Amino acid sequence: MPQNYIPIFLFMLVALAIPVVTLVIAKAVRPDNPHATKLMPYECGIDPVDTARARYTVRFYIVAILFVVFDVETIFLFPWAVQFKMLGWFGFVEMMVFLAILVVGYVWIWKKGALEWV
Amino acid sequence: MPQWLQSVVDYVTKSNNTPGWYADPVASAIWALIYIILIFTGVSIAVIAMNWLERKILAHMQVRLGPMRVGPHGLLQPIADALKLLIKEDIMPDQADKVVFWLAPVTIVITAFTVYIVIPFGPTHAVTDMNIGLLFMLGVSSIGVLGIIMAGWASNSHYPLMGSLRSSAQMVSYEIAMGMAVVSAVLMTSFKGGGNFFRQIYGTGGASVGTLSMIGIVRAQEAQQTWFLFKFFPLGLIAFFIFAVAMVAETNRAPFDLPEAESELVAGFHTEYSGFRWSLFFLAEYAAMIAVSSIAVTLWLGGWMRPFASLHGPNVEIPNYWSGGAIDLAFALVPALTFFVLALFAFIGTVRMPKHRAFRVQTIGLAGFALALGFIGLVLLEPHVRDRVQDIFWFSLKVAVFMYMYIWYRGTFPRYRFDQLMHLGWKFMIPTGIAVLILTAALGLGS
Amino acid sequence: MADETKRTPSGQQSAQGGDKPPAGKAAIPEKPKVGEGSGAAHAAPPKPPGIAATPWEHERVARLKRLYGSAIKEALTYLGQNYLVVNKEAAFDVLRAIRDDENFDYLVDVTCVHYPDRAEPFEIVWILYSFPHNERLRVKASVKEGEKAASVVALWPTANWLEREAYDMFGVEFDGHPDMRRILLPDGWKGFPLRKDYGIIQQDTEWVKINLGIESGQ
Amino acid sequence: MSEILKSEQSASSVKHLELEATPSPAYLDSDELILNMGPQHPSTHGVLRVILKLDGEKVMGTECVIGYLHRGVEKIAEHRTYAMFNPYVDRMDYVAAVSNGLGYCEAVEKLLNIEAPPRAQHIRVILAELNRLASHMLWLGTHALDIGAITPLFYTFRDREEILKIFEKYCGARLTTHAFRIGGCLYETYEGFEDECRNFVKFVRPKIDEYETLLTTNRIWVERTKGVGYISGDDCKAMGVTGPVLRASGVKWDIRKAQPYSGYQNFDFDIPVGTNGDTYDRYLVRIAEMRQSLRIIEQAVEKLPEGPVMAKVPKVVKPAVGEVYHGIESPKGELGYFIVSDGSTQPYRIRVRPPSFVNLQALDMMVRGALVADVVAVIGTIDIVLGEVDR
Repeated sequence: MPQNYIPIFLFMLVALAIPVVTLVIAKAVRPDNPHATKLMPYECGIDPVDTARARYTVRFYIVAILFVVFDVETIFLFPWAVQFKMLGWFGFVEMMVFLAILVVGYVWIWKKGALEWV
Repeated sequence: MPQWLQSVVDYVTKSNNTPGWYADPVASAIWALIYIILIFTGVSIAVIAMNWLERKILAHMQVRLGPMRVGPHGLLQPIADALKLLIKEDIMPDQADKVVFWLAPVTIVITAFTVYIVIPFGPTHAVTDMNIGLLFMLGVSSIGVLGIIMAGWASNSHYPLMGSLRSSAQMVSYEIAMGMAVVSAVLMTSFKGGGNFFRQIYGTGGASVGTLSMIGIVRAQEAQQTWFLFKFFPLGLIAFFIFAVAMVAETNRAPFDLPEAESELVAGFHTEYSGFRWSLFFLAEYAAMIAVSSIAVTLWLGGWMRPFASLHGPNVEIPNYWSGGAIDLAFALVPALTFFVLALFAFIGTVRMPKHRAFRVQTIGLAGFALALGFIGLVLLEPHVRDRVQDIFWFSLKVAVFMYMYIWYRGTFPRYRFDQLMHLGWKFMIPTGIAVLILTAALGLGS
Repeated sequence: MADETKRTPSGQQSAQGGDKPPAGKAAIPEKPKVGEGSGAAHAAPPKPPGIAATPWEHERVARLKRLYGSAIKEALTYLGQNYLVVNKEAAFDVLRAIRDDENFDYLVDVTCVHYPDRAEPFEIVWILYSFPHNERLRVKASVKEGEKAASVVALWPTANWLEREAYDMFGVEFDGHPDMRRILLPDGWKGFPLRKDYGIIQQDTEWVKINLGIESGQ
Repeated sequence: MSEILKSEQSASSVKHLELEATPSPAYLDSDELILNMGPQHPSTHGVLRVILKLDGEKVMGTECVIGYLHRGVEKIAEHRTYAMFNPYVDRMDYVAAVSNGLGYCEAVEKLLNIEAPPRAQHIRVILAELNRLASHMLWLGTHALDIGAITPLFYTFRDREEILKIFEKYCGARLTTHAFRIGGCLYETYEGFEDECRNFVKFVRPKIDEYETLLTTNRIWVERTKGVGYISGDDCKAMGVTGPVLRASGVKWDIRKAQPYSGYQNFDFDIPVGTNGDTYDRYLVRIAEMRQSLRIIEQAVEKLPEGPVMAKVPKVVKPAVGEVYHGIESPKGELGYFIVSDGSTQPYRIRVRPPSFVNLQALDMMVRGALVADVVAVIGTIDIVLGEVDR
């Protein structure tokens, strides 16, 4: 049903228009008095000691990688869930094997300490 | 009469709950446009109302009054705030990445609203019915994370950076659990009772299949005569619970409001944002809250279905009015009654206004508000209107319950710490999600 | 304001004028003055016999005196509060003995009093408390301008900030302190405000000009 | 010997934090982040600035920068008479002004070797305990707010209002009360003072239960506070930490019991003691202290003796040459005044031993290795008032 996708583009156009139009209106009506101190990054009233673009702790990247792994696996579950009845026992067993692999990986990362934050 | 016009006319005159109007591209586009406008107005009003309600309800939980000055009982406060934010100076830090800084709120607003495309407010009240509605929703809401990271990174400041990293870690973690819960709901659509119905509509033939279409999911609940919340009790309930927790985390609300944890990170990822750009974040946050609540309602609470939708009661005939099941009739009166009660409250408020010159305008305003509510109630009594709108009413009522919960959480819970939040997400929600999924599948095989 | 900034206690001066205190006995001259001072000033408050500082006789003092002998110059009681006056060189050892042997395990405060007319104008006061004995004790030692007092951070970590504050306000440095910096005033500030020769509205105008961009903070 | 070693170790832990990032092991090579928390920050309780050295969310070290509110109270004291300095002490710990005034008046009375009349002492105890309640309520509200629970703040402020009303009726001021004078109290109690105190006790007892319903068994609250900001009793003593923080670490020490002043020996009350020395125990100890304060108020109101409220003291006091130290149990811990008199009408030197200042020093010890969110919780749990830290 390709015609069901037409509204998406219409909708996103309107959604794009809202922030853009309001920001433009706001730009027209708001005052603009920049000052060196105003334009400084916020650091509780103190000049920042170092840059905020430094390398951040690796924990967050681990979370990102784990997310990619798990979320992609979740995507595989959707078509299976839709066709679940049709696939019957075969599909169930197949998916259980798949999930078992997933769970083994999950247990492994747990044991490895990747889920520990500190 | 061209075919697309015919279908438009059909849509207005018939309320037979068929999605047939999707068949014609032009009609589809026109109706989509109308719904787009309706949704944007509706969501904007809902955000404004939510803003006012949150402040009022929270205030009453905290033994204070909340906004009282702008308009009767502060009713116009959100509008005053919006105007104030519009004419406020907007500061962009000079070390910020200008383009990304500008793009971030725009991205977040677009994603927050785009989710509404797939939300069915009633069997025919939707922008479109996509066969991959759920996937679309999950995909779009993932882009929201991107907007937050953009905001944090572009600000080039410590607090926003930490806020955005926290936020992204939090959102992606809970998205997995959310996905597991959603898959179990999708599984449920293919079970007993749903089969024939889908064969009719989508013509897949053979065995019964599930669906990712949001309308289809509610239809499945209709056909199975149960909300998925109660399916395979307590499996549906657990899946719903996972989703309900994850959706609070996804929208960065208390007790999971770590990205903008005021007492630690000042304002988190939007610390550097000011003026209208800042208010766009809030618009997006409230829009997202309503959107995810709508999804929860669609997936587990029967969407637009009224409570006890399978009971109709004995047939009654009321001349010139309506005929049908007695229970249907009783429930059909609820929307109008609700508005009458609201009007009554507003009216009592009007009567209790201080009798003083200074309050005259406010009193008149509140009386006008009461009249407007009463008028809406009257309109809702009209059979044609009532029939077309009561779906939306039930849907909104369910969403409103979620909104109230959001406020309630905020009023009662302290904030989780980051490691505790990740612990909850990864070590409790995800295993539970997988377990529920497996159990649902196993039980589903037998049904 | 000029007279105020230069104020030194008149009572103190008169007391010391008659006493011509020797260098090491900075704290003692107060003692003989007590009786006549209070009597002459006003008669209203009752004048019980305990108002003058009397020698503090206790086995604790005897023990410490046995160990450190002349380093403990005085052991007195005033209004029921005991204090020791010790040699600045021996202060650390005496304090350690007080902590370890006498069980004064809680350092309440470290502070300083400025007597500009004395030969050793800065009197460091350690206020101690013993949890096991439920007893308070003060130890005092005087140092000259520019001399370093003994730091007790190694004995009681709490002395860290307290000594920094004493340094910040009086300019008395503590020997062996891990981090001798100003604490309440900004790092570049000139002058030590609690010294008697520092005026009450005095400020480091240069610092104010450079860092705040204003003429005066007052 | 081991004692020295131990205290030397803890001394090194409060060492000045180096701002240069130290190289970390290569496999987790991330840059250390220097983050300024404060002075313009919602939860540093004023103008405290804490420089955090972070590895991700983990705190590797802290350094407190204080003095933003330094007003030179001790310098001012040297230029005022004893009576004139009295209102200044209210401005130090402005949420417990009555306690400050009590400590100061008692210290000067000690220096004068006089005592306030029994009725004045009872009134002082009542007001000081009311103030302890007010201080703890404000602490509870803001502490809960730091941890993210916004509602208790309003409840505690609602109830604190009743205390401030009593203050206002008694002496005309609500916050910086200046209720006491050297030698007693300036004012006789007003009509119905006793009844109002009794009613207040009756009113506030269930309210304390109400705070507890919101927090004590709240899962998130417990998770956020249990085991957070641990400090042992020995460390407390070494760091000079006093007050509820010390008691939560299991040391049963309260100056009201250990060295009673202002007639506290006449009242029957307990010292609540914690066992774990964490944020949760400090919360429980303060809640229990609020209940004990109510007990003291009840007894003091019942026993309120007749008689004068002011001792015979000249308008301008002139203590003899000498010096005294007097410490009282303020809501935050030991509040001490060390007063040196040179025999004139003005104090030669007044040293205030501020509990907040000394307790704040233990912050670094308590948050090392914790997360950013814990820093906020611990700053809240120490219960500092920057007016007192900086003086």
